Amino acid sequence: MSLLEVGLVAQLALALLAVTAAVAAPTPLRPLLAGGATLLMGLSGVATGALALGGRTGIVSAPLTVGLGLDARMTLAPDRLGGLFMLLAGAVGAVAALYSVGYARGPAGSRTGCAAFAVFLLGLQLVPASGDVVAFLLTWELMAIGSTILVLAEHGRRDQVRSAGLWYAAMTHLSFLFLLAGFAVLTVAGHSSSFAALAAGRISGDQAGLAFVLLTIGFATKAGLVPVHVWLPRAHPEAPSHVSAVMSAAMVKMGVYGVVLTVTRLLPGGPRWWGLVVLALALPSALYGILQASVTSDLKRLLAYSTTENVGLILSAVAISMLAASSGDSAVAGVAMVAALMLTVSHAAFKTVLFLGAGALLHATAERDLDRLGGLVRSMPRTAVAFGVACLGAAALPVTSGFAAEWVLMQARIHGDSRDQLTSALLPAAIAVVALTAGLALLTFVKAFGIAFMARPRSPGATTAHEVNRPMTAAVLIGAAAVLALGLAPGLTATAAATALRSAGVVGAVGAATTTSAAAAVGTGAGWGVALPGIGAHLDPLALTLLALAVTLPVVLVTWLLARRHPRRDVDLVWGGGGVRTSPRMPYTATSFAEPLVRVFDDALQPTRDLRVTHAQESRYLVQEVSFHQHLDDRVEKSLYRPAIAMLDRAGDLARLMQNGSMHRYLGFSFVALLVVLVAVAW
Amino acid sequence: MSATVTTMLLVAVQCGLLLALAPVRVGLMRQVRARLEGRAGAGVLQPWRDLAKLARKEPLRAPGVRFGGALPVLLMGASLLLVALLPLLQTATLVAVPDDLFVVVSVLLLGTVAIALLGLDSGTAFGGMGASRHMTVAALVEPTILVAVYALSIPVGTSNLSAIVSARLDHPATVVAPVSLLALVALFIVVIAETGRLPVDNPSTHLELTMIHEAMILESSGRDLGWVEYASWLRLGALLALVANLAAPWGVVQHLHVLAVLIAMVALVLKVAVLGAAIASGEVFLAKLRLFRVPELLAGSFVLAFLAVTASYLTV
Amino acid sequence: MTDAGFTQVLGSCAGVLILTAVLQLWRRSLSGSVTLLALQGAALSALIGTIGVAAADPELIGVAVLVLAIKAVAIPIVLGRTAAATGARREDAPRINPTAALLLSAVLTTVAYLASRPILGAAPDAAQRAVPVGIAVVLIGFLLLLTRRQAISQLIGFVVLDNGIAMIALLTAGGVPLVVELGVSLDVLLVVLILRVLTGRLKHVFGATDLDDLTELHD
Amino acid sequence: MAAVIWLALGLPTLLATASMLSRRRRWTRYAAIIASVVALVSGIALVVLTRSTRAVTSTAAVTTTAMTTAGGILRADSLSAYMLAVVGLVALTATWAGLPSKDIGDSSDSVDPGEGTYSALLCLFLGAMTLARLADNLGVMWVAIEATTITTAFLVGQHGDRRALEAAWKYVVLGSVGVSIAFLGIVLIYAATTAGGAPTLSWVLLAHPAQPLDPDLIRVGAALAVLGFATKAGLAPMHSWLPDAHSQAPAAVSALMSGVLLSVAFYAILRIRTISDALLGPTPMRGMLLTGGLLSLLVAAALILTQPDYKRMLAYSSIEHMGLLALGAAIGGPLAIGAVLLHILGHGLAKPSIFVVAGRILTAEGTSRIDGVHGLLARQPRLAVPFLTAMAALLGFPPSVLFFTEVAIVVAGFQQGLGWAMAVALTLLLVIFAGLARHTVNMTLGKADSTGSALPSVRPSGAMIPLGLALALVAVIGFLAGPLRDVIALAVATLGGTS
Repeated sequence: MSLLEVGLVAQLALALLAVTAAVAAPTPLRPLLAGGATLLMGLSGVATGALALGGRTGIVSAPLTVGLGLDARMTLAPDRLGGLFMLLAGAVGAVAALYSVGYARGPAGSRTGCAAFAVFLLGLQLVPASGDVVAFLLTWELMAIGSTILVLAEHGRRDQVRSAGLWYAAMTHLSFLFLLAGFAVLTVAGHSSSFAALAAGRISGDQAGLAFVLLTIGFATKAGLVPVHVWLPRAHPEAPSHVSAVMSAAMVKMGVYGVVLTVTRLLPGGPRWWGLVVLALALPSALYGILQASVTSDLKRLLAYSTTENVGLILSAVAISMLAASSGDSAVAGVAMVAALMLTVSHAAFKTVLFLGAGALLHATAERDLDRLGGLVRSMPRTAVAFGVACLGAAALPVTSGFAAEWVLMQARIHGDSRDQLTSALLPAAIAVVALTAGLALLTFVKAFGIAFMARPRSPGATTAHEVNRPMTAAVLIGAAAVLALGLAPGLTATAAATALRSAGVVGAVGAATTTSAAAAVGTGAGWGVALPGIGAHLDPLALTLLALAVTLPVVLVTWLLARRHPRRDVDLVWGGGGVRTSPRMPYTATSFAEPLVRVFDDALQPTRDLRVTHAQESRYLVQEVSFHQHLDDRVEKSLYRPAIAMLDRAGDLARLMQNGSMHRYLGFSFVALLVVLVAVAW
Repeated sequence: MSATVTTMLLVAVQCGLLLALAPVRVGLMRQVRARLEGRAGAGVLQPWRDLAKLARKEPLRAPGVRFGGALPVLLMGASLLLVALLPLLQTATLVAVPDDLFVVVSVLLLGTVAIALLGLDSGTAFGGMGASRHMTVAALVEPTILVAVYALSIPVGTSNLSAIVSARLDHPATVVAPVSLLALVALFIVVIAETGRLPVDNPSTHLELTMIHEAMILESSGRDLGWVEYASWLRLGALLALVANLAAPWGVVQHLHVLAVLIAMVALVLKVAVLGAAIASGEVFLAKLRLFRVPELLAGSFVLAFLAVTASYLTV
Repeated sequence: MTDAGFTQVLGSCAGVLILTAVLQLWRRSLSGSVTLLALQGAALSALIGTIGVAAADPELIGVAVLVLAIKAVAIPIVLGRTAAATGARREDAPRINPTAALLLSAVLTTVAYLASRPILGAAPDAAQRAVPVGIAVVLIGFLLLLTRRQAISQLIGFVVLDNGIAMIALLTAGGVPLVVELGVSLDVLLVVLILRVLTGRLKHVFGATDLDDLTELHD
Repeated sequence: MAAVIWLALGLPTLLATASMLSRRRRWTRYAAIIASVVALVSGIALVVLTRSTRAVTSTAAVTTTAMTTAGGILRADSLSAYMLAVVGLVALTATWAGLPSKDIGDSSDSVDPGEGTYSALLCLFLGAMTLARLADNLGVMWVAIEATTITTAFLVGQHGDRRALEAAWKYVVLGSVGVSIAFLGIVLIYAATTAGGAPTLSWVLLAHPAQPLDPDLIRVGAALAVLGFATKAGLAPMHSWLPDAHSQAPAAVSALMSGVLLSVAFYAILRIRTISDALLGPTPMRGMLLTGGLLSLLVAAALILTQPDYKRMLAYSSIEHMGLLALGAAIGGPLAIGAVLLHILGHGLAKPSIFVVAGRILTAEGTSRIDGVHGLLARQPRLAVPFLTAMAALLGFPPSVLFFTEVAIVVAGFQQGLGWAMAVALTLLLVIFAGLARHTVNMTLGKADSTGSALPSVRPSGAMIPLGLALALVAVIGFLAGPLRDVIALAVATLGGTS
């Protein structure tokens, strides 16, 4: 038994332990015991993932009663790429488990909640370890059921939870069915259900195209791309925060993993339209996601939409890579794929912190509406610091992981091939979209941090907030440290990504050539930076930081000198905008913050506005009260899903009329069937 | 003297030059405006005097404000970093920190974020309003910046600004190519928008409903206000210098020589002065746009940049 | 029995079977229907008997007696009593009026001929040539089930259908093995008995045996 | 082996007679459970015996009045033994879990099992199903299946009210008419053998390639037989009796009907399919079964979506699963058939559990309307948890065995070039999933206080152990490769799926 196999089995065993602890432990100890076991499972996932990423191999297989192959087994056999994602899932899971020790009270800390969390994480960590179709689908569905239970965990508290859970369950099942069909096509075309055999089989032609489309839709649904993203803005807000963190930071990434797995390993070297398909999904998602995020005031909904945006960015990098590969530009292909993986890791890091931070806010204030938060930097300094760092990451500002990742992505784009007509027409548009996305992301996260933590408390909950307990602050601070560390030393991520792609055989025209090119295209530059020798660019955030410190130092010195002579004076009112400064109604809210943007994108967002004017009784010319409501629906949901659901329901009602209870009608069904069979057979 | 040390020295010189001249440039612009409007004006050194005054005053802090002191320093640091990164005097850059376009834009945005947070931190309605508008403009500006510089970088094949400037020096014809002109115009509009000049924002107004920049710093006082103002001037100066260098790259040091550096400094001062004066005289004839028509302006500049990219494909 | 005579008897029995089935569609009186059913049972029994005699198969003759006992005697008696017990006398308003039903039976007979093409094969013998009649009886029985509102009428339709099947079995294969035949007859009898009991309960619970009352269970 | 077969058939009959005659009610409560155990034990014994001899044609018991020419009327091979074991297992779950505890009085959905006829009918029902599994003769199989209608008629109408009576009437008439059509088919199959001079209804002989058969007659006969049995199997468009009967029968009876009665009829379809395929190739049966399967899924999807009644919802879910089985049978091949056989077991275990729970919910809540039940998880966790678990298993979430079988059926479908049918089926499955999930969530989740029920909350009772065991089995049999895999492989081989 190799070390890797031990690691895989250890994850299973620890998951079992966690479930046992969740079910059997007494209530006060449950979060500690179950969370502890889950934490260990996450760590074992990290270790196993690291081993796999390092190139260790191992196979764990289980016999099945009915399987797809001749020997009916399901196998876990992670490769390097899988190792990276397992590491990611394990790390996010471990941080979330740590957080859950402090957070999981109430429904999320119930027996079911704790057990489902362990199952969810187990599925999550094993999806990238799967070595064949059945194992993949099985772990995928474990992930689905675990997360569905968790999304529904707080069903007793809010009514929206049920509809969120339903949307989630249905969309998850949609994803599963597409994957099932896609893998079925693949299995049939490749005469095997094992990934290794499929990769060796070099499937091509129509079947490959069909499989690619089916799988891409399936994975896109999980990844939350427009227009199959609708579950995301519903499920993320309603799930307990540590669950939303894992869902957003790790589970959604399994969709990314699936796409990368498909285009690099199972179906490498696809035609150019594949890249265009992915691009066509990715760019609108990025833009739509961030646009919705920038105008919403529900913090967790904002974060959910931001996930759609980030996955859009990640997949646009994958698409660039595919396009470059199909036109033979292996250096750009490699860099773009590395950028995709770096973005993935970076998003995982900062989104974990953001969701956990949002959970902390929820915990402390019982509010997740930004309009009712505010001033929390004073009462929750540690959470504020961590959240702020993560916001910087989300806005891709230096020196965070997000910045380095987007830099690599931009480099890939700038050097994207302009030899063919279509790509050269698309690339500037792609760059513009990404740039607008980045700009809106900046606005969004300035809003998220500024409105939530600065100014004055806008609700009683925010006024009486207090810092959350230790496991929770520890979890967010660890996450924030990771965001910074990966930002200062992006070479780590870049090297890991390049290594992961080595086994995958990277996108591309012909396996071996591009494999080396991805490795050659990426290297650690001086220090911990990232260098792209393939396209001649390098970045060293550490040096940048030093330079920044060097130029800021004199400023600080001068400030210090001035401060010694003229200390700051506390006053009740500085300028105050008319003296009503102390009212919590005065600071700008998230809604008002986003108002200019809503106006700019009025056509795209189509908000529903409701203006009510109450006149004074004495005269219609005197206004007593004016109330203004603005509501922003998800337009895709409104114009695509709602009519479809309504149509289905109508069809269901019609069908029920058919089954009207009349004996004669039922006999008629049989009679017609008999006649049809008789005639058909005689024919 | 090794190349690195020389480069660092030059960077220091560049920073010092802009630090010294940024307030003068503001003074110059105000003076030009005043004269054109038939006023005497306060003289070109007035901004320096203002700064000195603000440094001596004690800053005030209202309850609830947490970052009133830190954010201005951060803003100042970001602006200085921006200056240090841009290829204003020379095309050789620090090896470890290339003046990559994306890095430059990020640093610029870091400053933008710092000032927006300052506005939000104050907790007043005006602060939030200013921050909101400021961020909206910034978000809409970003595509134009990136696409414009992308257009400029296509012929060169790199996103390093110094490489772009250097290439334009080597091939002066590219400066007047349609790509370049379109991109420069787009970039210029963007700089105007980002730094809060007319017609996007009026730097000299305190009319509540229209202001952007001033709304955010209403609550700042003393040295805090001083830093914020200084940083803003610095940013505008740096960006104007960048545009000037892209439009007219002559004078920038390619081969290190003391005389060349001196020439470069003089050239830079001249370019910025001319550009600043031009803007100031232009502003006399402009009124501020309605806030919600600003996106139209930005969309226009974006289209220009986009056309520049397309043009670059045509010419290649 | 001569070959021609055999064919003659076979033909007339088949004729009686189809005729009684069609008449069922026409008749409204329940007691009349029951009588027709008994007649049909007798014809079926005669048919079996004829073939049994022709083939000199004692087993078939035994089956003929069994069928006579069950279908011509037992079931009609049971049905007659049920009809009397439930007080239903007439099938007043069938779902399709008799004229349409009669015309429909003509269509069904055509379908039966069409459908029996593969069954007949290339060279059908005298017995096989009557198979379409059997299928027609099955279809008409089904039509009865479909159009009649009275519980008893449905029972009658069911038995007619069953008679048709028995006829086909006889004509195509010379009947099924005895053990199966016994089981089948027993089953049919039991189904009729159960339906009779249920009819009684319907009368008790609903106050009538009109099947249109049975529409409470629906979606 | 013959002794086992006779025991399996004889004991239920004996138990039925005894409980009919017995005055002691304490004893008769358990008669059906004993009969189930008998079926299970004899099934397993036969599985072991057929497996150890590895003979597809095993010794057959000949009845005293046997008039068949070859073989016997009763016969046990791997398939029938496996199916018998399934019957036993499912029946045990249903009868054990359906056993109401003594403290519960007369309520809307409990039956006093002490009533002799109830037990007797259940035993006879089990006996009939056993006979259907063990009969080698298609005619006898038909008789046995018709006998299931007869024995269950009164069980469906047990409550004796209007609705129950209506359900029973519909069940008997529609079922009998349908099965009559099947008999017509069997008759024609029998006629097909007369050409060869050796008329037989033995399934083994019919499926034997050397048997001289008239292909035209087999085509018509098989089509009619499948159509007829499809009625009992609940395949659309012959399904109409099913929702009524399942929603009105006592929980244990619906459980049995859904869990095994449907699969008994389906077993007949499988056997007839083998006969047809051996002679005519897969095309004719595939067309019929595909149509039936897809129609069933369509009907299930359409009617589950806005279904107001949860017992009917479960009935339509049974139709869905039968549709899946039909699809699997249409696809054919070892993978699909193996999956079908395993699916029968998995569905057979999960569905009775959920029917029993639904019965308890009806008792506790006093309504079978979905909008009449709220917040069950908060108010009645002992009902909601097994309900949710069984529903998750039925929806095919792993580790439920249904997950594996559905994957296998879909992949096999694509293998056989039926991708379009699979695409349709998957779409319908999504709708069904959404519908079932919607109703389940609305029933079980939500706040506790929003109850609309006027009735005082009744503390649910009844055995939890059988439910737990059944659901645990559903969860593990997907992985229990060792013995079960061989058994299923042998059974598939019996159905001619070796190629």
